[in-house]
Amino acid sequence: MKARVVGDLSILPPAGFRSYGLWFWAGLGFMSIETAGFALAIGAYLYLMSSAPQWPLDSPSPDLLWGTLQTVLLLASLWPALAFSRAGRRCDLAATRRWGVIVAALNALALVIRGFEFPHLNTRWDFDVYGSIVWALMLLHTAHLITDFIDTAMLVVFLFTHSVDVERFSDVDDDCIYWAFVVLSWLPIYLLIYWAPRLAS
Amino acid sequence: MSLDAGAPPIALDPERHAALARVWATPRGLWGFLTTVDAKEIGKRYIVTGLVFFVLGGLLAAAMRTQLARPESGLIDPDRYNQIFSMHGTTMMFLFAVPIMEAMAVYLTPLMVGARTMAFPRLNAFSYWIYLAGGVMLYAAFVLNIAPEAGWTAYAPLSGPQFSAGKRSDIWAQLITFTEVAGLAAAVSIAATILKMRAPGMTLARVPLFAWSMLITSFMVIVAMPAVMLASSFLISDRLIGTHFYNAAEGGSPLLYQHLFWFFGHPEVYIIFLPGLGMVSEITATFCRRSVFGYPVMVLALLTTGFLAFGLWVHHMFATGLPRLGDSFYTAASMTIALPAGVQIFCWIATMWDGRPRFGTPMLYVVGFIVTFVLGGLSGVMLASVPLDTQVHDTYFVVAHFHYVLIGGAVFPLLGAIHYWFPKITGRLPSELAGRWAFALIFSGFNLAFFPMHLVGLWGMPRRVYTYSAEMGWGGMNLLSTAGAYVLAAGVAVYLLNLIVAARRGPAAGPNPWGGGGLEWATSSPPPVYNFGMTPVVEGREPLWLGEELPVLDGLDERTREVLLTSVSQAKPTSREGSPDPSIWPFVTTLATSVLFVGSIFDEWWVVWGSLPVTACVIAWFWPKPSHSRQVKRRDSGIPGAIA
Amino acid sequence: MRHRRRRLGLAFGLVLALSAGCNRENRNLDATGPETLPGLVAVSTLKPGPARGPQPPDPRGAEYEGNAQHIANGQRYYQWFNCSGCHFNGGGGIGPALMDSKWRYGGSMDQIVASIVQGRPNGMPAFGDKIPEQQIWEIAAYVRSLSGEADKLAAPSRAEAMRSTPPINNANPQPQTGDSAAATAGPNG
Amino acid sequence: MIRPALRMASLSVAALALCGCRGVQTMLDPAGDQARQIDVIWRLMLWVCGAMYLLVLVFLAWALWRARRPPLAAPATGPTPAEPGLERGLAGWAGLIVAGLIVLVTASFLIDRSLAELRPHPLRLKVTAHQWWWQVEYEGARPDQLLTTANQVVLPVGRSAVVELRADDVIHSFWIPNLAGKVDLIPGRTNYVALTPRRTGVFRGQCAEFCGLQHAKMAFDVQVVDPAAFDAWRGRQLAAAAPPVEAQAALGKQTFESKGCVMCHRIQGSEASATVGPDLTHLMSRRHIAAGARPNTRGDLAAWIADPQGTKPGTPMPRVALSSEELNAVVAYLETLK
Repeated sequence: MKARVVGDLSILPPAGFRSYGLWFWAGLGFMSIETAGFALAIGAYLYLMSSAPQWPLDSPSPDLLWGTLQTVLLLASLWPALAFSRAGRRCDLAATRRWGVIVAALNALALVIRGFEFPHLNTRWDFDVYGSIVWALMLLHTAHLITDFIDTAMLVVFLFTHSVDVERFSDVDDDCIYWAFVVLSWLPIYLLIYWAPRLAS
Repeated sequence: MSLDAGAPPIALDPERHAALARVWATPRGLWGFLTTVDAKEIGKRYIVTGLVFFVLGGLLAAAMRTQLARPESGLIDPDRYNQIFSMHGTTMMFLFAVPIMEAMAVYLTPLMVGARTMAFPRLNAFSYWIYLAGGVMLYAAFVLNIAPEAGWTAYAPLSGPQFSAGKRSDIWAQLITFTEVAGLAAAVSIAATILKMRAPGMTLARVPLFAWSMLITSFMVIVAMPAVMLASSFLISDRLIGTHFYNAAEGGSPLLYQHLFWFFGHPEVYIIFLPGLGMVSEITATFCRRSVFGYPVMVLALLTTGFLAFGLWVHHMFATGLPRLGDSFYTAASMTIALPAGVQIFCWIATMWDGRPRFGTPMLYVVGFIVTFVLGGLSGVMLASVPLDTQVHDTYFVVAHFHYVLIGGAVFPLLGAIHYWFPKITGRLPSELAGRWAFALIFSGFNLAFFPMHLVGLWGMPRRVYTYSAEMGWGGMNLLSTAGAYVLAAGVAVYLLNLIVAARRGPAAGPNPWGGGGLEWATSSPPPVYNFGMTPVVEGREPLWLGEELPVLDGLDERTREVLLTSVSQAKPTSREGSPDPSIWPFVTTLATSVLFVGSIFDEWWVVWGSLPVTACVIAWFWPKPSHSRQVKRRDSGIPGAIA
Repeated sequence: MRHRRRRLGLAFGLVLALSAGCNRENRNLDATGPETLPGLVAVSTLKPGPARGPQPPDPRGAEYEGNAQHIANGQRYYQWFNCSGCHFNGGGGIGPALMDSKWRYGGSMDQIVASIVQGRPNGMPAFGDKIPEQQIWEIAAYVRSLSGEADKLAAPSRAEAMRSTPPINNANPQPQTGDSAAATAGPNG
Repeated sequence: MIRPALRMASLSVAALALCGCRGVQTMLDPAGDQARQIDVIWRLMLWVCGAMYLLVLVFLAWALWRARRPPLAAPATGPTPAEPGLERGLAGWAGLIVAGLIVLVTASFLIDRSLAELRPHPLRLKVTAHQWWWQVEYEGARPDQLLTTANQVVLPVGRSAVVELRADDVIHSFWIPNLAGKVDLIPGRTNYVALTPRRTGVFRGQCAEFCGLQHAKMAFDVQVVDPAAFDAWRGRQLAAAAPPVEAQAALGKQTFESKGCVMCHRIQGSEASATVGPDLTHLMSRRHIAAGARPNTRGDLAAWIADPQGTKPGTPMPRVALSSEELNAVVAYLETLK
């Protein structure tokens, strides 16, 4: 059996944006893993809530202030993230750098607010199962806030210190998709942790 | 189709081969060993490590059988026996079955889909290292008498803070974290390779069945493994910082553990056995000289099995007193899964019926698989019925069932597949005589060991007992099982010896010793470090059986590591991407992560302080290297997906 | 010079951890030895005349205190034999608190065993002939872990029961006043 | 290569032949309504699955037998002439599987529903599982008629009994194969199992969910007696233990009440009233001691008290320090607890 050359691949462009590059698929893979993790943790919360005589078991509901502030901030940060992504896909370096700093700052602010949320949960992880599952969900989401902050900060530092070409612009786009995922995954958790105790009682 | 031992169809001429081999080469020596990103190198190591753990798990099983050979035998005390059977289950399920199937995929998928390497080579390397770290931790704990003791399922509250003293169940929970991270990493890499890096022309209808089964297995891993990570993380936080997930007195529920565990547990056994189906399809097609009958039905059956697997985990919990109507739903779902399996069995036998089967050793394992797996599948249908399950649940009937479907359904195809692809991996043919002897011993030993367990289970012998009294009448069958276990062990020994001897002194195997049709047989044996110099174009399901000439595409860069990306469904070439060079960061990240995981067993603050070195390693790993498009300096116009 | 001493300390610490690890985990299922009630155990450091050297501690003290299975058994016997009747869940009530570092009759293992065997004034009954000696040593091991002074790795975090104390495997021994201490642990711990 | 297939067939036929064997702890010898109904679904499953298995083996054997035809020149990739026939075969096989599954699912559901039927005013028992023994309580007409025993269940034949299952520590599983399927005992949850014995005799139940070091030796005796004998037994069990007359037994009672035994066990009619360990008021009416680990004879009783770890390593029962005559005295006293 012999090989017969029938074409030339060198005319193909280097990796592109979104599904044309491999990094997007890595992001997609990890987001589906984290979606499964979030869904199961939320399932566990609902399972425990349904089998409990009252919910929360014997601690006050979490204070609404910081949680709602966090939700508003995260939703508001979607627009700068979109602008950051579009600048990246336009390969416009100046705009990408500007929006990058804004998104990183918002991410940092979200982490600060999260720091205030924990004391206002009004329960401890070792109080009862309500405290345990609330802290589990909050820590799960906080881990994602932290990883995305590191990812965005690293990218922004790179944008300012190195010459940027298409691969790095597609990294910007992937990071924005991951940030949107972190924001959207917060919504069900916010409703569960802050509103389920109020609606259930 | 002559069994040409001569030049492979896709061989590059010598100087292009030398240039490309230098670009894709792995550094020599220890540094090369620690930094390699070559999927074949990592795949070989993964398979060998998996087989080592298979032998260790087998020795543990032999110890259990020796203890159970006679009633009231004082050979092993209950504490040691609980550790041994927990280690046997944990090793076989988490350190052998899932990893070795992914290991076969890591080695074979790029070759079968016509790619130069895996999608995320460093992630592959990390997957192997973190898996190895987990295995080393578990067996170090076994030596230090801190091995898990609550079974491979480790139900709470027995594995909880009050009833499992010391650090034993923590070691089990942390091992889950190790192996699941390894499994998830490999699954993402395998799925991306199959979806984005197929040879041009390999549409979804021409993807080899082994690649299909690995794609579906990867999706199942991605959805199922987070469940056991949650279950074990909740367990370890109960044990270390006093949370109450499974503490009934504080609102928690032991059933929450079982739901989370078995939501992973049942897909896990399909994650183990779906790759086995893929291997059977490949071997059957080659040895019957006929492409598998009913390809679309086979793919549909794989998809149905993968999807249904998530809907029937409660059949492990029929005895926990859940409402009976709910249980009946799971009876129906559990029985429905017999349909895709039955259809696949028909297709394989039809392929044999219509083709001309030649009984090389791999084909013997396929026949052994069909005979064994169907019996195990049918005893599974019996277990699906709620009333019958309340009698046979947690007895030796269940032990017999899952050994029939796991050893029959996954280990037989695996042994056949290793024998089948051994010439491609090492370039040498294993001896047929030793192969047949090994099969005979394994098949008869297996049936002698596990068929009597059906009877002992029906006679009321519960699972996980370290001994039983003489007047129960179980002594005879247990002795028979122990004899069978030794014969099975002998068979495995002959099998492994055959491979070890053949690896050094086996006759040279040409590129295609069995006359297979897949792309992996188009390269030399063992394949060059870059797999395919020129990318093959696929026009049918078995490209090498289509005619005398294999169309190829040239033009991928030879000065840098470059791979071709193709569209998901039609595999049309879309773009070229750089493949990472060998990197030490996967290994170093594994060290940092292992320190974090093991340290957090002894002090929970390790999670906080241990994450700093891990973050540093990850940043260093993902810190962008000089980008591929600048290295290649091709015109950047027409970047797919850009807005400008 | 200082480096070598620190490296020696580290090596010694590692060896200690490993050996403690081995003792922490074994289940000693073999038959227990003959009973030897504790000899004369000094319960207080006040004594007339020239100060005599402290007696050597009973070797079983270290063995029971560091062993996870003994502490777990002690936790069960603490509930079974109704120690919680007076000492509540460690915070104290009728009987003194066990979770703090104040010990009226000595807080080392053999002093606690002596208190259980001989009984103490103000209501502590003598369990010498009622509870077999191995179980007394196990209850003493659990009481030591309650006080937070013992090896934290061997102690369980909680019991499969209502929450009664903060997790005892990271309890800190500063004095706490009665069971209210546990209640007022409050959200910020 | 027919050899493995033939051996498999012979082994499975042997299994069918062995179905009818007797035993005290086997589901193949049903002695209660529940076990009999489950036996029906077991036999139906055996025959349907056995038939399907034989079909697969026959088709496989036929395909292997056809392997003797001359080899092909080139491997067949396109559709071969036999494809339409095979497609019809596939459709038929899939239809057969679906039909078989429908039969099995329906039969399983019907039998499951009949098992869940509630019989009128059943006998009520409460079983609490501990780490490695069973506490059994019979509710009486009046609250003071609560009967407590251990590792022993006595049932009147013909009358259905509902057992309330609770666990005190970890998950266990209450299973009497001859009478009914197993139900787990889970801490924090109450489960129920219905038993309707139809044949008098002695059976054995065993814990079927791994529960720690002595999971293997956590069994209990089941005696099915006719209703009159059951009421007599109940009357005897409700009576307190008569104080012993014989000197050695009296010394035994005095030793029992002064040593460690009193911290865990209860003997109604004596000073010992702790409910942490099994109730020993009518110890001699039981066939086994230590949850089925030893038969209830004088020698076994002495060996068990002298060294509990020797019989059940890891059991919470301590080795109480007794001199030899104290041991003999205690055993003599326990022998009076009929």
